[in-house]
Formats: sequence, C-alpha cells, structure tokens
Amino acid sequence: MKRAWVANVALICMLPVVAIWASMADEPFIITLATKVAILALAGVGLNMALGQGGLVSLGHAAFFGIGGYAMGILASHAQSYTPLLEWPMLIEGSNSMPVIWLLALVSSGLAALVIGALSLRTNGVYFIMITLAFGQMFYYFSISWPAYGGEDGLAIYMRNGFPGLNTLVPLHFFGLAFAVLLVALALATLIGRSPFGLALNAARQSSERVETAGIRPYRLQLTVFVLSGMVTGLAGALFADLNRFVSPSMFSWQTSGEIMVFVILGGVARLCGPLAGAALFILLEQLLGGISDYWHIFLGALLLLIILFARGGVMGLIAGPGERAHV
Amino acid sequence: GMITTLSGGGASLGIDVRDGFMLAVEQSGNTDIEVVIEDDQRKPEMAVQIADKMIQSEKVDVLTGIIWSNLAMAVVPSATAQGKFYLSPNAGPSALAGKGCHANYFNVAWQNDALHEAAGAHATAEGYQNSFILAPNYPAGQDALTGYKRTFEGELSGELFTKLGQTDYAAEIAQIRASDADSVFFFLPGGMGISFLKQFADNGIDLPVVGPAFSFDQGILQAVGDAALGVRNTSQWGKDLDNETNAAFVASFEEKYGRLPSLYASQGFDTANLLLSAMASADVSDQEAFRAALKAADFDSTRGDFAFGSNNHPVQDIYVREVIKEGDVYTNRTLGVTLTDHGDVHAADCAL
Amino acid sequence: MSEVILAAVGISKRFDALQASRDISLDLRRGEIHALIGPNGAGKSTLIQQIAGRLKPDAGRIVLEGRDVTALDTAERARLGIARTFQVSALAMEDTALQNVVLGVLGARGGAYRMWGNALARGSLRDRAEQAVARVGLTNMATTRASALSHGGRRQLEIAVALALDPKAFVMDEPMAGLGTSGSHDLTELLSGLRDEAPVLMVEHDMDAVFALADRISVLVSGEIIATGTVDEIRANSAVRRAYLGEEEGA
Amino acid sequence: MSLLTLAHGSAFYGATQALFDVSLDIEQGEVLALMGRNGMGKSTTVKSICRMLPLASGELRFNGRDIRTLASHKVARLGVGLVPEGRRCFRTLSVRENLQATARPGDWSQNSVTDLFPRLGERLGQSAASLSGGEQQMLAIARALMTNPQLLILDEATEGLAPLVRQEIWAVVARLKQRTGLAIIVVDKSLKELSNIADRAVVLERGTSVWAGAMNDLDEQIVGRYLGV
Amino acid sequence: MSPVLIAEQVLNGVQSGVVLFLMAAGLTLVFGVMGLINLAHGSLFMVGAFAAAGVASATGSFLLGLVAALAAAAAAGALVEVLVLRRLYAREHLDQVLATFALILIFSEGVRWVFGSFPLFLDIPTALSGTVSLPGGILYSRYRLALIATGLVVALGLYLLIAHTRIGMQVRAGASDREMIAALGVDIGRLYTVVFALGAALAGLAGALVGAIQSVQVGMGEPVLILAFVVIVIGGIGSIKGAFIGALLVGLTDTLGRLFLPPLFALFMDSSAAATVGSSLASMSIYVLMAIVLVLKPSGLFGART
Ligand SMILES: Nc1ncnc2c1ncn2[C@@H]1O[C@H](COP(=O)(O)OP(=O)(O)OP(=O)(O)O)[C@@H](O)[C@H]1O
Ligand SMILES: Nc1ncnc2c1ncn2[C@@H]1O[C@H](COP(=O)(O)OP(=O)(O)OP(=O)(O)O)[C@@H](O)[C@H]1O
Ligand SMILES: [Mg+2]
Ligand SMILES: [Mg+2]
Repeated sequence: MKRAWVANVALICMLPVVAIWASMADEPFIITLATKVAILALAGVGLNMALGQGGLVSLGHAAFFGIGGYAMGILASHAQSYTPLLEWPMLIEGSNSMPVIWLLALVSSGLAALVIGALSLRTNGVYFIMITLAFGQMFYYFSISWPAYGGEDGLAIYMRNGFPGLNTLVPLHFFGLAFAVLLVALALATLIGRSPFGLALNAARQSSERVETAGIRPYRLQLTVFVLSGMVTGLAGALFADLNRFVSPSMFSWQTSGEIMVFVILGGVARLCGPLAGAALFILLEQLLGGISDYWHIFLGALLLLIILFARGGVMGLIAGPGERAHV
Repeated sequence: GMITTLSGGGASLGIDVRDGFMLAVEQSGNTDIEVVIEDDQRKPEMAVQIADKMIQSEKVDVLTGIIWSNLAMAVVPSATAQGKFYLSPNAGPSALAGKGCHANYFNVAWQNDALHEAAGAHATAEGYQNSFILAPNYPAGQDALTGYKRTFEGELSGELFTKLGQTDYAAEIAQIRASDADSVFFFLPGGMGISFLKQFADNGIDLPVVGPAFSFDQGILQAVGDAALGVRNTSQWGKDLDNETNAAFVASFEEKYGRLPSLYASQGFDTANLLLSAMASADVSDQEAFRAALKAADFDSTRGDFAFGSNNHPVQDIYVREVIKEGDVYTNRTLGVTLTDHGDVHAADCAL
Repeated sequence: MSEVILAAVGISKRFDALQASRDISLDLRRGEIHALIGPNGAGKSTLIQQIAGRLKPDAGRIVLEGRDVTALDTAERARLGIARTFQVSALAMEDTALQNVVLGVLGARGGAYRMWGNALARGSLRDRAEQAVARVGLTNMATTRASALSHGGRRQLEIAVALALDPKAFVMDEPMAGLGTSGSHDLTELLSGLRDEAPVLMVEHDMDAVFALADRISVLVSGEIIATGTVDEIRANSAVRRAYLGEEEGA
Repeated sequence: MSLLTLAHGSAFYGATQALFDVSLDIEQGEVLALMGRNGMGKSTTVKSICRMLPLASGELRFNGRDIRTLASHKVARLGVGLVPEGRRCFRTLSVRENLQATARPGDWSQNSVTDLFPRLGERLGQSAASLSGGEQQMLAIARALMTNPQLLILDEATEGLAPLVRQEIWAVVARLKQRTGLAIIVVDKSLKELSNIADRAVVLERGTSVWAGAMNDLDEQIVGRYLGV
Repeated sequence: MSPVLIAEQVLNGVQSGVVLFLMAAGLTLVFGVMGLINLAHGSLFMVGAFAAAGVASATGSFLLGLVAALAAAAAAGALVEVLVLRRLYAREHLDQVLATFALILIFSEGVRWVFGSFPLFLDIPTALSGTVSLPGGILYSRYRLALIATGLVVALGLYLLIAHTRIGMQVRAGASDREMIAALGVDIGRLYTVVFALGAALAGLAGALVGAIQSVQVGMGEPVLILAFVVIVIGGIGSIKGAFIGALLVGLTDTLGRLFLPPLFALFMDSSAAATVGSSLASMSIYVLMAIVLVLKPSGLFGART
C-alpha cells in the first residue's frame, strides 16, 4: 500500500515537473503534450470510475468525451459568431468562458450518461460492452451527418476559451488548469472510493445479489457512478476540444472509446493513477514509435498485447506491486 | 512541414501527395528547403497536435500536406492565425475559400466545389435532362451536390445522401433504376466509390455516369476494374495533358516510384513547385514579399495554366476524362475542357 | 399463539408445465425457527425466492408484520427486514469480512449513496458492523477477505451481514450445505441463538440440524405443504416418511 | 496391482500449499472413503487426481501408467469419472445434453441412468440451471456414469439431497460396488454411511494423509481426533 | 413508390442481413459459446477479403479466392487463438477487449504492410454477374441472390451443428465450465481452437463474398463488426437463431429506413433538407431498433440470460 502511495505521488508530481522544465527550456510542444496527458488521464479517471469501481466495461465513453467537446464547440462557435444558441424558451448566448462551458459539458454529458446508462444497465457483461459501443456509434453517425455544427468537418474555434484570471493561450497556464482539474477529479475519485457509496458500488461489482439482499439496488448504484463517470469524461472532452481549439466527430469514434480504455488498462484498472500512467505511456509511445516507422501501430499493438498477457495490473501494477485492488 | 495521412484508411492519397511533393523537391536540387513529414492518421486531433509540434518545436515556416477537408479545417485557421503559410495540396473546403479565407492560405488543388461544378457543366453540355445525384451525408458531400446543381441545367430525378463509409449501394441503385433518370452523378470518395461503381455495373443499368476525379483516380481505378470503363469524370489534371512539365512529371514519377502518378501526386508536385518558385524570389522571413511571390504562382504547373484568384484559390481549366484500359492498366484519357479558367463562387465572400 | 412476523398467503407459482408452488400458506412467528423440508425439487427454494422478492408469485401475497410486501422488490423487502442468506455464498469476495458487513448496515440504515467520509471510519456504522461480526464469532477474521475464508467462515459471514440488517425475519436456504460435521455443529449453535433476534425460516436437508433446531417444521411436496407441526409430529407423520424421510431417519 | 496410486503428492494454489504429503491407492471394485474435516484437502486431492490441479511432487499412476503430467481430458478418457464438489452441471445445456455431451460408450446409457434417477427422465428437456439443487446433484452423478468410468470419484455427492434420495444414492453406490470393475472414491461428511459402504479409508489432516486402513479399523480415537465428531 | 421497388429493397435488406449474419454468427459463437469478446473479428473479415483478392487476381479464379479466404481467415483465427486468446478465457472481458483491440492494430497495419495502402480488386465471377428477373418483374443481381442462398445454407448448417450435434453441446458446455468439460474427457483446448477457426472462417467468407461487390481495403472490417455487435445484442448472445433473426432485422431496418425516411421528411421539408435529415436519422435507425429491443428484452430476442 505504501509503495502504491509513493508511486502515485511520484507520478502525479512528474507531470508538472515536466511541464515546468519544458517551459524553461522553451519547448512549448512538450507542455502541449503534458497537457494532453493530463486531459486524457482525466477522461480515463472518468472511465475508471465506472470501469474500475463499478465493473462497468463501457466501450462507449467516446460519447461523453464528444459531448463535452461539442459543448465547448457549440458554445464557443456561437460566441464567435455572436449568434444566440437558443432564443426560445429563453435566450441563451454562446460563451467563451471555460467555467460556463464546463458546466454545460458536465450537465449534457451527465444527461446523456443517464439515458445511455439507464438503458445499458438493464443488461450486463458482454451485452453491456456492446451496447455502450453501439450507443457511442449512434452519436458518431449523428454528429457526422448533422450539418448544423460542421458535420464531419467539425468546428474550429480560433481562440482558446478564457478562464478568469489566467491567460489560457500561454501553454503553461492552460496546462496548470487542466492539471488542476485532473487533481480535483483524482481527489474526487479517492473520496468516492472510500466512501459508503464506493463500498456499496464495489460490492455490487462483485455480487449484485449480495447488494440487493442488503437492501440496496445495484442498478441505482451503477447508474449513479455511470453518470458521474460520464460527467468527468465529458469535462475532459471539453478540455480536449480547447486544447486543440477544434472539435469533430472523431471524438465520438469508437477508436476514441478504445483508446480511453487503453489508458485505463495500460495503467492499471481501478488504480488511482492508472489512467495517468496509461495516458502518459501511450503518448510517449506514440511520439517515440511514430518516428520509427509508418507501421508503428504494429508495435503499439504488440506492446499492448505483451502488457495484457504478462503484466497484469498494468504499469501501476508493475510499479506499485500487485497489492490490493486499490479502493480508488 | 508536411502533415499528411500515411497510415490507416486513405493513406494512399497522402502517400501520393508526399511522393509528388518530394519528387519536385528532389528535382529542384534546392537544399534550402527542409521537409518534415508526419502522419496524421486521418485524425483531426492528431493533425492539430502535429501542427502544434511543427510550429512550436520545429519552427517550420510553411505547412502543407493535408488531404481531408475536416483536417484542414482543424489545422489551417489556427496555423495561419499564427503567421504560418499553408499551401493546400488537396482539400478546399468552402469555409476557407469564402469568409474564412486568409492571406497566408493558398490552395494549389481546387476549391471543393470545382470538380462538381465541372461535372454539372459537362452533364448539361451532354444534354442530360434528368440527373439522379448522390453523395455521402457529410459537409463535402453536401457541397458536392450543391456544386453540381449550381451548373446543371436539367431536372433532378432524385437526390440521395448515403451514410459516410457506406459500402453497400444496392438500395440506392434500386432507386436509381426505379427513377426516370437519364444520367447519374455521384461523389463517393475512396472505397465508397469503388463499391458503388462495381455494384452499379453489375446491375445492368445502362445510364451514363459522371463524377469528380476522386473516384477515378489512378490508385483506385485498379480496384474498380472494368466497372469503371467509359465513365466520364472531371479533373483539373490528366496524365495525358499536353504540356512539357506534365510529360516530364509523369515520366519521372513513373521511373522513380514504379507506378503511374495520380491526381494527388500531381497536386503534391505542383504544391512543391509553387513553394520552390516563391522561395526563389523571396525569403520566408519577409512575409509580405513571400506572400506576393506565392500569389504570383510563377511556376510551371502540370496542368498548364494556373493562377490564383482573389481568395488564393486556383483559377484553372477543368477537363473531362474518360476511363480507359491501357494494356493491363486502367487509366484516364482526357477528352477536353469543360470549364475554362474556372474560379469559385466563394471568392465573393472573401475579404481579401 | 405468538405473533406472526412473516407470512406467505396462498402463494402459487408455475414454470411452464410445472406447478412449483400450489396455494402455499405458511407463517413464521416471533421467536421460532421454522424449518421447511421436502424432497428435491419440491419447490422450497422457489418459495424462498418468492418470499425474498427474487421471483414474483403468480398468485398470493407475502406479508411482513401485517404489511403486504408482494409488490416490492428484493432490496425494498430487505430494507423492511427480510434478511436472506444464500445456499451458495453470495459475498463480495474481494472485500474483507468487515466490509461485507458494513454493507448490510448501510442497507438497513440508508446512506449507501453518501460519497464522502470513510465507510470504515470509527463510528456507529462500524460499531454496528463489528457487533454483528462478533455475534457470529468472526472477530479475529474481520480483516480477512471473504475469498480467504473457509466455507464455514463464509456461512458465518453471511449470517453476520443478515444480522447487520437488523432484520425482522431471517430466511435461509440450506445454511448447512457444505459444512462438515463439526462445522454444522458450530452453526447449529449460532442459529439456535438467532431466534431471539428474529425468527428464522430455514430450508435444510440436514435432518440432524433440523431436528435439533426447529420449533416447527413444514413439509413441502410437489409444491404443496402436506404437513406442519413440531419435530415429533413430523417424525411420526407417515406421509412425510414416505415422501421424504424414509424409514430410517424418521425412526 | 492398484488401479490408482497417489504417493506423496503435494500441490499448491498459487503460492499457498494445500497438499503436503498425500498417499492413497485403490483397487478395482473397491470403495475408498477419503475423509477429513472441512478444508483439509479432500477436494484438492480429488482435483490433483483428475489433473485439474498440477501435482508439485509425488507419483500418480492409473493402471500402472504414469499420469502425473497427462492432460485432464486424457485422464478422464483413461476411465476416471468425476462428480465434482458443487455439482458443476453445464448450466446452459438441457439435462439430455448434459448427459450426452461427454458420454462414452459402455454399459451406462441415457436409459440406464434415467432408470436410476427417474426424476432426470422427467426433466430431460429442461435446462440444468433451472433444476433444483438435488436434481442437479443427480445430474452430476448421472453425467459421470455416462462416461462409463473405471474409477468413479464422488466429491460430496450427497450434499443437498433429501434423506430418501441420499439413501437411494448410497444404495446405488452399493450396487455399483457389486458390479465388478468399478472402483469408487467417496468424499462425504456422513461417517455412518461411509462406514456402511467403504472398504477402506484414508484420513486427511492439513493436506497430509495421516491414517489409512480398513474401514473397520477406524476407531473412536481417530474419528475424534481427525474428524471432529 | 412502386411495389417492385419495395420488393427489391426488401431483398436488399435480406441480403445485407445475410452478410451481417455471417459476421455475427462467428462472433456470437465465440462470444456466447466461449465467453470471449473478440473485437478483432472484423480483422478476420478483412483478412478473408484480402486473401480472396490476392489469390483471385493471381489465379483468375474466384472460387480459389474463396477457398483462400476461408483458409487464411481460419488459419489467422487459429493462430490468434493459440498464441493469444487462449490465455484470456479465464480473464475478465476487459482484458479481452484490450487484447483484441491490440490485435486490430496489428492486423490492420500488418495487412497494409503486406498489401500496401491501395484498395485491391476483386470481381464477381462471370457466372454470377448480371441480373436475373424474378417473378413480379423484379430485376435482381444474380450474385446477391447467390449471397442470400449461401447465407441461408450456412445459417442452417451452423444451427444444426451447434444445437444438435455433440460437438455443439461440448462447445456450449465448455462455455459454462471449461475445467469441468475437460475433466469429463473432452479436449476443450483443441475444440476451442477449432471453433474459433470456424468463426474466423465465416468472417473470412463474408469478407471475400462482400469484397467482390465492395472495395477491399484496410479498415473494412470495423464498421461491419459494430453492426454485427448490434445484431448480437438484438438477437441475444450465443444464439445462432438470434443472430440470424437479428441480422435480418438490422438489414431490413437499415435498408428500408434509408428508403422511407427521406421521403417521409420530404412531406414537410424541402427535398434537400429532407434528404439530409432523413438520412441522418436513417443512419441511426438500427441503434434505435437496438434500444427498443433492449427496453423490451434486456437479454435480446433469443438470449438465455437475464
Ligand atoms: N426457472 C425455472 N424454470 C423451470 N423450472 C424451474 C425453474 N426454477 C425451478 N424449476 C423447477 O421447479 C422445481 C422446484 O425447484 P426448487 O429449486 O424450488 O426445488 P427445491 O425444493 O429447492 O429442491 P432442492 O431441495 O433440491 O434444492 C424443480 O423441479 C425445478 O426444476
Ligand atoms: N481455489 C483455491 N485457491 C486457494 N486456496 C484454496 C482453493 N481451494 C481450496 N483452497 C484451500 O485449500 C485447502 C484445502 O481445500 P479443499 O477444498 O481441498 O478442502 P476439503 O477437504 O475438500 O474441504 P471441504 O470439506 O470444505 O470440501 C483449504 O485450506 C482451502 O482454503
Ligand atoms: Mg433448493
Ligand atoms: Mg471439498
């Protein structure tokens, strides 16, 4: 346990250290990468709530990631063109303030998670995986063909949205923001993990009958965590869109879902910093292998396979020791 | 800096653009130019990230290479806003030609509508009265149909949007058969076009088909086979265009890479030559001068005459080609010009 | 006659061609252990499941302390005080014994949706759980994971979770299953003390345990109750002997 | 020569050792009782014999042939029929399919096992998951018989059965014993029944066989000491 | 809209359903029966198509191409099963998802490495090209009719194999308790390899058959894979019958949705907008279908579990 704790702290500290070093060395691109790691890790932390604690293997989290992204895209594009988002029943203006965007991202991805979860949780196991995947695809096709917000072309936002008191165009500022959000999410995940809710949820993953006969409905527990998880991933989507100053349907694609899941598993399921370790490793591999060969996906695939087959518990499992399935 | 698609679906286009581009660079013998190439995997996020990297870390001056409109939309506005030049070797979304045009953005290929407009014009010239038109349901597809309708003077007997990435067109073909159309226009890039043509040919419908060059490109034709023979398509380039530059290009490309060049290769080649011509007369660090040098378009294009319109998009001739078989290889023969010195309608919206 | 805590009234259930419960009425009274015995496939587990809420009866009612609970689901019934244990232990195997029991307390008291605070922090939640653990004699195994407990240990733990629910009635399906002679013996003692807490409805094939524990016995054959009575009455009942006990056990 | 010999067997679950030194052997036509309190390693011994768990050391022979490293299915095909602890019927299969899936030719057929357990005959089309506990137990026994084994292993085969059926099963075991050839290893908690039926017994204590001998020689003292009665 | 057109579209729906069935059947076998979630099933589809295209263009024989597709996909399947998947049966679905995701990466780039990035050519055999006229004046592609027939034969054969043979029973038994079936004398390892190869061969067959009327290119498998998932969810995992009915439902919903939705919207919108909106919704129709089935029957139409 102690070792896991040390590993977590070291991992969390590593990111800002890298970013600050890059800032001093005038390597803005490395800060961008660090920001990307933080944001993708956030998406993974979201998924990990459902996956690690709830045992809900969702292969459709791209839906929430994308919704978060479009929350940003839609609000900001309206702000950019000075057209109201809604005139009826009340006037809603676009916005390029991050807090407002985040709120919309949280609310809309939470609602989507509520609907998708309510339907998907009627099933379990493999069905659940496939259904969430299919719902994700549904959003994907919708976003491609719906012309209002750019369809397949996506939406480009020329200026990064603002955050009170920060200049988000400075890479380090934006990194700090993303990292702070990540920290909050990690704290939240820790809090939930040891709370009564976390205990009940973990029990529901292991035996839903047990939870039921203890007077608690597993369905509700799982729906609750699914919504939370969707919200966190949605928030990550909004940040990701801001990082790229661009959203497009590819955020909804099933490969995105797969990649978020890869972060989680690569890093170690149900481990606090699993998603962070996974995202960091993934980005690192992408940068390193991408330079070696056009066919670098083969190597990535092979590496993933090796990790799954021989390093159970992911990277954090290797670093922090097998240990407990950490109550995140 | 070149951002292009080298892996995954659609990699063939990126590879052709790259090969065409590098051929020109090599032939020029110019050593001042340093090309960094990265693979965007056809993912907009990836393209944005690479652009950031090229601009921030590698400090490139000029970006190019993007194949797809959606990736261009993701990269171009922010790159030009950061004072970089972008030369498009493919993809000309209307937003970047109209309101979103930028002094540092030059399109060396075409505005997206151009080939569709040419197809419409061709159909009109052939005297077709009733066209059945179809395209995937995404912005480029919607633009395609709009473009065709802009120049086609007959009636439409049907208008269909298919799913992006759709591979089975039996349902659409049945509708075409059931309609009273006398011609078919389609815009289905990549694998979609291959599927459509094969299935269309197998269905024994005897209607003339027109389409933009994308579905009849050198790389794709071999996969379509006989089904494509005789089909008319519109393009700003053809391998048999009669000019010196082109002949030299086709010969040297074939020699170097062992395959016939495609439309995309020609565009990559032209893009590089445009860049080289500008570098010859101005220094990149002098933005004004370099911009003017680019705008002059003082290079020998594989398509013959080439000039930039007010919105930095090409003003060029568009040809009609026909698919033929040369020995074992399927390729295109140019039949003639359908639109002369064609610009685009979006230029009117451009503030430049 | 003492007060009826839990009652099944006119329960019927059919699976396709098979009538698993035929108009079954049965009551469980304060302070008693009521054993339900009967041949394999008679419909005992089916009845238990209808009482606990896992299956819906085709006809009939389940009444808990005068309240009709037929329309409620398992979780609601559990909250109202029906504590069920399973034949094959259903526990959160990766969790410790104490965590399993805390779950029961949470169910009974509410608060399963509280997302802050430590579930295992000292306080009334934990005290209550520790009491239940102590009741079944698992105190020194409290921090052992359920997966590492022996078969008998898991049985005890199931009962501790049920105890933590502060139930009105226990409903147990074959609690002795899989326990060796000595294990059965220990559990018999534990169950015997349980009846003061709340009455126990128990399905069991271990006749030694049934005869040692039961205040009353009901015999279910082919979905019907053919007899209800004290141990002696049932032993002496020739129909029960023929259908279930055989001569030897009955004697 | 013994039909089956296990000598000085030891085995592990992951890193924890469950068997330390277990020896037993059984002749054709013999009934051997494997005894011991909960968790002493009876089922683990059974699993080792069926090669569901590797033996870390020791000797394992069937009909003189070394089967220590043989795959589980090959051991079964040599003639070892298992009724596992916890029944483990194939839940998604019907009763008939459970019987047929692994049947091998021999005296036992679907007809003869349903004669033995008429209730199974009535439930042939029903899925195993919906059978009552006792019915599943009958199915597990019938399924093992349908493989026509030379050695039948019954691990807690009477668990959860009604007294009458239990008696019936013991009667069946007695009948099987009389048929020449079939050897049976029985694990059960009912000492009384075992002493009626078994020829010999092996007693396990913490993963070690501590006593072996004729059933009749099993005295009060050993019973009290090792079986906790 | 003429009845002939509608009839023809129904045939089209059935035909695309049949192709989906070939995919879904392999998936559902592997899923329901072996308890393994295999995202790389689409890659086997692709392998089949490429093998068929490669061999057909080298030998000029479509039939040889089909044989090659079956063989290559089965071999790839068996290889993957032996090297990777058999270590994952006991693992959580999560590990399986990730491992097979990794396999997709390897397969896709591997095929691109071998065959290059350009689409390959595979044509309909001349004997089956062109159309036939069916009763009622319907002109229908001969090849597509042959597809329907192939699918029906495979469906029947599979159903019999799984539901009514001992092999089928053993495979299903293995799904519910792998260790136990081995202890009763069945070489479950080999059986699973065979089943997996069979599922792979079906996917390869589908790939080859479809490759003749579509483009054979890298990444062609994943869209079909996701549709096959939808089919399985609708039909119920592990049920060949469910896969069949589900596939037909999805095929028909998709085809007819594309046919009817745009004109439906044209009733109250202008035709261009109706075409856009209608086809947007049509592309989601099968997911809506899936959601409806789920609400009514969470374990699919023919699923065993609840
Ligand atoms: N879902 C179901 N579908 C069909 N039949 C069922 C179902 N559930 C149970 N049965 C049948 O109903 C009968 C009663 O089963 P039940 O499990 O209640 O028996 P039981 O009395 O508990 O037996 P045992 O003592 O052996 O556990 C059995 O014959 C069983 O096969
Ligand atoms: N899968 C397992 N993993 C780890 N330990 C195990 C496992 N199965 C059994 N054990 C341990 O091995 C020891 C022997 O168990 P085994 O099941 O062989 O006992 P048994 O004599 O059959 O007992 P019972 O009468 O309860 O069936 C026990 O301490 C048990 O906890
Ligand atoms: Mg029962
Ligand atoms: Mg045992």
